[in-house]
Amino acid sequence: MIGPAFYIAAAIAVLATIMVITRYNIMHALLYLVVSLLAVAVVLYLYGAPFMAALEVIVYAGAIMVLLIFFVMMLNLGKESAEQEKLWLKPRIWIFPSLLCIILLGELVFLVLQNHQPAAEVKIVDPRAVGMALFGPYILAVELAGMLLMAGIVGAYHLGRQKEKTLHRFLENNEL
Amino acid sequence: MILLVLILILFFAALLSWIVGVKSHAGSRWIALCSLLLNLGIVTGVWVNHPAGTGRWWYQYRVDWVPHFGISLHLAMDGLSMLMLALTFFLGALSVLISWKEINSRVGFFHFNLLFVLCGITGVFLTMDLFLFYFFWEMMLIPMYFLIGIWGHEHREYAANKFFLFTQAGGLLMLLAILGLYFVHAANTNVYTFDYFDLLNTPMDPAMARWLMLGFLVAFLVKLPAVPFHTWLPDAHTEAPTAGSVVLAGLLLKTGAYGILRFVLPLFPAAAADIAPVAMLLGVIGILYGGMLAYAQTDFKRLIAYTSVSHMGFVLLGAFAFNEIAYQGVVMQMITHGISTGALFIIAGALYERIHTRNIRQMGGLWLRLPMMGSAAMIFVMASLGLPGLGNFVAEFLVLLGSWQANHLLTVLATIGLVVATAYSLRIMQKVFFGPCDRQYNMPDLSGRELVIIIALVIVICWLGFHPQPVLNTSQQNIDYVVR
Amino acid sequence: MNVHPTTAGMLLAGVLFVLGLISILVRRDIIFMLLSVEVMLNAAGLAFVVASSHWGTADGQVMFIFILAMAAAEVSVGLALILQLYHQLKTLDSDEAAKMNG
Amino acid sequence: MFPALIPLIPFVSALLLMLGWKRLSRIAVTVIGCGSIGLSAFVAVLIAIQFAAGGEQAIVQHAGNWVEAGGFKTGFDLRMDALSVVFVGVITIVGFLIHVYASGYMHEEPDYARFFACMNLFVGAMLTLVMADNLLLLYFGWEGVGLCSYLLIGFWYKDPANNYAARKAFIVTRVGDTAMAIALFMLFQFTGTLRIPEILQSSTHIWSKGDPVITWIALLLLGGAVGKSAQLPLQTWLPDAMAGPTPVSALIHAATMVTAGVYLIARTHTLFELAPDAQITTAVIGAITLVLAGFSALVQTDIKRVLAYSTVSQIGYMFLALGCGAWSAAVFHFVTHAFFKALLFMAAGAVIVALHHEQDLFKMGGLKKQLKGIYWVFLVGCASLAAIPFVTAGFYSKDQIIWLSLSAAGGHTAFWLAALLGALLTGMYTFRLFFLVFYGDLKTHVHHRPGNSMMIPLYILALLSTIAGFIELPHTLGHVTLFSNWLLPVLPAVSVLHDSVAMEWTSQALSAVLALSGIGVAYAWVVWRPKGMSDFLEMPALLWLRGFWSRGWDFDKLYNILLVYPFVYLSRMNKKDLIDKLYTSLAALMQWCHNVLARTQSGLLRWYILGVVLGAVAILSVLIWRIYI
Repeated sequence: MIGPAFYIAAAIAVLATIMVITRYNIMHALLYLVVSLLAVAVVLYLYGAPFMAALEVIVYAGAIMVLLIFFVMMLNLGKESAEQEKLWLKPRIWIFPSLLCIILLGELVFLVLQNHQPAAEVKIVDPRAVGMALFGPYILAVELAGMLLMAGIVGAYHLGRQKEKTLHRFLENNEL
Repeated sequence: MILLVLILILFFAALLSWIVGVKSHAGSRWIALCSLLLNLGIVTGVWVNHPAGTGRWWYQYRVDWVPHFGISLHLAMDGLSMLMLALTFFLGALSVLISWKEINSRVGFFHFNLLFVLCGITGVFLTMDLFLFYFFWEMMLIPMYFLIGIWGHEHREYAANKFFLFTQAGGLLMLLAILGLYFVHAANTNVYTFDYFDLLNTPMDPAMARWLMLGFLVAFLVKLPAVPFHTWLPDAHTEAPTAGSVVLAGLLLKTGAYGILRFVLPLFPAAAADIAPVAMLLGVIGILYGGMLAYAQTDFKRLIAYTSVSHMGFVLLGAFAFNEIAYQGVVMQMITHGISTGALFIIAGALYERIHTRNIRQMGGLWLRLPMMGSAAMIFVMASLGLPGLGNFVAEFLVLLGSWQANHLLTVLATIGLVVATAYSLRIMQKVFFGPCDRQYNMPDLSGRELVIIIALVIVICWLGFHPQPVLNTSQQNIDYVVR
Repeated sequence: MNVHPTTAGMLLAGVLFVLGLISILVRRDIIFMLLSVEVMLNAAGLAFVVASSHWGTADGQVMFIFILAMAAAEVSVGLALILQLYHQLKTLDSDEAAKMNG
Repeated sequence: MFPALIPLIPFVSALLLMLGWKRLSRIAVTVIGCGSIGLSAFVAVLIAIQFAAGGEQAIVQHAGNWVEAGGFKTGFDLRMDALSVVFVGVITIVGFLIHVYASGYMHEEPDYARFFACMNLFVGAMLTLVMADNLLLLYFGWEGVGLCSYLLIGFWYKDPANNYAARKAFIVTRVGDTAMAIALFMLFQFTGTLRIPEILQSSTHIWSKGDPVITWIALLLLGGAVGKSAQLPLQTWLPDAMAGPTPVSALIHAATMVTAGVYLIARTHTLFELAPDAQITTAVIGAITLVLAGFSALVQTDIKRVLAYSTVSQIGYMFLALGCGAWSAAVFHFVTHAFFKALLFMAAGAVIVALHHEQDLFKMGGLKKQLKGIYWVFLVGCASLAAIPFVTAGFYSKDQIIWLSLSAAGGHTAFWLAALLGALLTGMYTFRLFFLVFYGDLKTHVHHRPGNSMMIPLYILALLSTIAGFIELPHTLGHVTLFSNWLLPVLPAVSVLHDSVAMEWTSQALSAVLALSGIGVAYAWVVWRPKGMSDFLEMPALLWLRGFWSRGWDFDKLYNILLVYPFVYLSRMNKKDLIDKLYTSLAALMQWCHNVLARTQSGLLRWYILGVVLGAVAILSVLIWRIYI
C-alpha cells in the first residue's frame, strides 16, 4: 500500500528532522520538530494505527513540544546562544560522529533490506485491540508507567524549584 | 564438647576484652591473658590425661549445621592438632604479655583482634569439615589485617594490603578446590558432604585430583610461605607489631604446614606423590634463597622474617619426603620454628622499644648494656642455625634424615642451607650485640615481664632439644596414618 | 516500486533515529541534546508501530504508548535538571558539567 | 662411677656460672670454673682406673633417650673405651691446667664469669664428643665445640676483627659439619642406626673393600674432620682464631676442637679401612697440610700465629699417620702434642702479658734474663715441638709417624719425604720463634711477671712434655709399647711392610739430623748472622714468597673470590628480592591500566554516547560479518 502519501510524509519527516538538527536557533529547531512529529503521525496513520497517530499529535507534538517551547521561552535564550551554537558546530566537530552514525545507518539499512518478502498490505490494528492488550496482559506495565509518570512529576517538582541558592551536594563547586 | 569450648572461650573473651577495653586497658589485657592461659591449661590437661585407647582421635564433636548442603560443625582433635593448639595458646599468651607496654592505643580492639585471630587459628587446627575450615581460614585473615594495618610500623598499610591480597588469592583457590572436591565426591557417590572423613578416599580421575590438589597446595604454599609466594611475608612481619609478628611467624605460617599434612597429603596421596619432587625442590630453593635474602637484610625484623622463609623450606622438604622420620621432623620444625622465631621477634621488639630503630647498622655492641638480652638472643640465634641441644636441631636433622631417603641431591643442597643459616644467624649477633658500641646507650636490660617471657621460651626450646620424645610420641599416630 | 511496507517504515525509522543520534553527538547545547533524544524516541516508537502493523498484533502499539509515557516523564525531569544546571553553571554547555571525570 | 658425670660436671658448672654471672664473686667463679674441670678430671681418672682394672671392652652408660622416630633411635649414651680414656684424660687434665692458668691470665677481665662459663661449656662439649656412643651425640659435641669456639674467639666482642675471626671459625667448620651430616644420613640409610659400635660391626658385612658408597661416606666424614682439625682445604680459620684470649687458643689447639677430627677418624677407622681411596686422601691431605703450614709458620711475625700454623702442621702429621693406617701413632702424637702445644701457648701467653699484650715477634727479644722461668719451659716446649732426639716426647711420637709413613701398609716414599721436610721446617720455625723472643737485644720492657697460678701449670706441662714420650719407644730404642697396647682393643696395630731395623735407624737419624739442622739454620738466621740473613731475605722474589706464605698461601683470598664475595655480592644485589619485583610490577601494571581507563571517564556526556555508538557499530558489524558474509 506504499503510496505517494507515505513517500510525501516520509520525505517531510526526514527533511524536517534534518532542519531540526542543523538549526542554530533552538526555537526554529523546535518548530521543525513539531513538523517532523506531525509527519510521523501521518505515517503512523498510514500504518493502520490511527489511535497512535492521534496520540502522537496530541501528546508529542502537542504537550511535550509545547512544554519544551515554553521552557525555552522561559530561559529567554536569544541571539547569543544561536551565535554560540554556530561557533560550536564546526565541521571538525561533526564530521567524525556523522560518519560513524552513517555507518550505523548503513548497517541498519543493510539489515532491514534483508527482508525480501513481496509487498503486502499493512494490517490494521484497531484501538480496541490495543486497549484490550494494554489492560489485559500489560496491566503491570501500565501500573509501572503510571508510577514512572508520578516519579517524573515529583522529580520535576523537586528539581525545578529554587527557593534558595543551595547547591546539591553532588554539584558543589569544590574540586573533586 | 571440650573442643567447642576452646573456640568459644576465645570468642567470648575477644568480645569481652573489647567491651572492657573501653573502660580499662589493664582489664582488657588480663582478660586476654587469662583466657589464653585457661585454654593452655585445658590443652595441657588434655595432653596429660587424654582418653587412652580411643585410637587416633582423642575427641570428636559433631553437630549438623546446614545438613542440606552437607555442612556440619565437626571438630576433632588428634595428636597433631593438640600440639598445634598448645603452641597456639602458649605463643598467644606470650604475645599478650609482650604487648603489655607496647600497645597503648585502642587496647580493647587490639586484644579483640588478637584473640579473634587465635580463635580462627584454633578453629583451623580443629575443624574436620572443609566448609568450616575455609570459614576459619578466612576468619584469621581479617583481624590479622587490622593488627598489621592499625598497630604496625611505618609502611603498615602497604604490608597489610599485600598480606591480605596474597592470602586471599590463595584462599580463593582453595575454595575452588574445596567446591571441586565437593562436587566430584557428589558425582561419584551421590552424597553431598563437606566432611573430611567422608571426602577421604574419594575416587577421582588423576588429572582432576592433580588440579584439586594444586588448589589446596597453592593456598598452603602461600601461607607457608614457599618461594615464589613468599614476598608478602617480609613486609607483613616487618611492619606488624611484635605480637603480630609472633602470631604470624609462630602460628599463621603453621596453618599452611598443617594444611599440607592434614589435607593435601591424605586427600590426594597419589597426586601429592607425583608432585613431590617439585615441592621438595621449592622447599630447597626456599631454604637457600630465603637464607641468602636474610643475609642481605639490614632491618632486624626483616632479617628474621626471611629466616622464616628458609626454615619453612624444611617443612616443605620434609612434608613431601613421604616417610615417617621426615614427618616427625616437620612436626618438630613447626613447633620449634614457632618458638625460636617468635623469640627472635620478641627480642627485636624489645630492642625497638629501647632504641627505636630496627636498622642493625645503627646497633652494635649492645651486649655491654644488655647482657641478658644478648644471651637470650644468642640462644635463639643458635637455635635458628640448628645447634644440637636446641629444638630446631632435632627438627632439621629428622627432616634431612628423612628426605635423604627420598632424594639425595636435594637433601645435600638443603644441608648446605645450614651453612647459609650459620652465616645469617651469626650476622645478627655480630651486628646487634657484638662489635664496637658507637653510641652511649642508657637503657635497662630485660624487665621482669620480659624475663618471664624469655625464660619460658628458653625452657621450651631446650626441653624440645633434649627431650623431644613426648612431642614425637604425640604426633606419632597421626603420622602413621599419613604415611600409610 | 514494489517495496514491502515494513521495510519502508523501518528504513524511515532508522533514518530518523540516526539523524537524532548525529545531533546528540555533535551538539553541545544541552537542550538540543534533549531534543535529539526526543527524535530518537520518536523513531523508536515508529519502528514499534511498523512492527505492530507487520504482525497485526497490538503489542507494538502498546509499546508506543509506553514510550510516549516515558518520553513525557523524561522531558519533565530532564527540563527540571536543565533548569537546575542553568542556574548553577550559568550555561547550557553540557561539557561544562564534566565534574565527574576520573 | 658414671661416665656421664665427666661431661655433666662441666656443663652444670657452665650453667651455674651463666645463671650467677652477676652474683658470684671472682673467687667463687674461679673455684667453680677450675674446680669443675678438676673434679671432672678426677672422675675421669677414677673411671679410667676402673676400666683398666675391669678389663671390659668398654663401659657404656645409657643416660636417657634423646630422639626416637620411625626406626631412628638415639639416646644419650656415653662410652668409655681405651680410645675415649686417652682423649678424656688429655682433655680433662690439660683442660684443668689451662683453666688454672686462665684464672691468672684473665684476672683483670671484667667478664670473668662469662669466660669461664664458655670455657667449661667448651670442655663439656669436647668430652661429649669423645665419649659419645652414637654419631648424633658426637655431632652434638661436635657442634657444641664449634659454638664455644665462636663464643671464645670472639670473647672480646668489641673488636670487629675478633668477631670476624669467630664467625669465620664457626662458618668454615660448619662447612665441614655439613659434609659430616650427610655422612650421617648415608650411614643411617645403610646401617639403620647411628650407634658407632654397631656401625663399625656391620660395616664389614655391608660393604666390600673399596665400595663407592663407603668411599663416599669416608670422604664425607673426612670432610667433617678436615673442617674441625683445620686441614687443607678448610685450614683458613685456625690462624685467625688467635684473636681469642690465649688460654682459649691453648684449649682449642691442645685439648679440644682441632683434635676432634683426629678422634673422629680414629673412631671410625673401620670405615676408612674399607675405603682405601679415602684413606689415601687423608694421608695426602695431611702431608700437604703439614708442609704448607710449615712454610707459613716460618714467616709469621705474630708469636701466636707461628704457633697456630705449627698446630696445623702437627695435625697434618696426625692425619698423615691416620692415612697410613698408623692409628695409634696418630693418637700418640695427639697426646704429646697436647702437652707441648698447651705449654707453648701458655708460655707465649705469659710472654705476651709480660710485654703488655705485645704479640709482634720483632718487638720482642732478649727476654732470657728477664723471664727466667718462662725461658726454660719455653725451651722444653720448643724442643719437644722440634723433636730433639731422645729427651723429648715430641721426638718419639713424631719419629714414629715419620717412620710409619714410609714403612706402613699405607705408606709411601712421598709421604716420608714430606714428613722429613716437615721435620726440618718444624725445627726452623720453632727455634726462629724461640731465638727471636729470648735472644738478641731487649726491645720491650717487661712490666708484669706471671704469678704462680700461671707458672705452676707450665711446669707440670713441661714435665709431661718430656716424660710422656717414654710410654711408647721405637724398636730401635728400647721398644716400649705401653700406649699402642692400651689402644689395641680399639685401634688395630699398624701393619708394617718394610720391617728393617737398618732402615728405621736411617729414618730416625735423618729426621733427627734434619730437626737439628733446622735449629741450626734458625740460630744462624736469628742470632749468629742476623744481618746477612736479612739481606738475603730482602730479595724481591723472596719477599713476595714470604708474603705469600705469611698470608697462608692466599687461601683466604681464593675462598673470598670463589665463595664469599659472590655470595655477599649476590645477596646484596638481591636485597630487595627479585621475586617481589614480579609482584610489584604486576601491581604497577594494574595501576597503569587503571590510569589509562580512568582517563576515559572524562565527564563529557558526548564521549560516553560516542562510546555507546562505537559499541553498537562494533556489535552490528560483528553480527553482519558472522551471519551474512
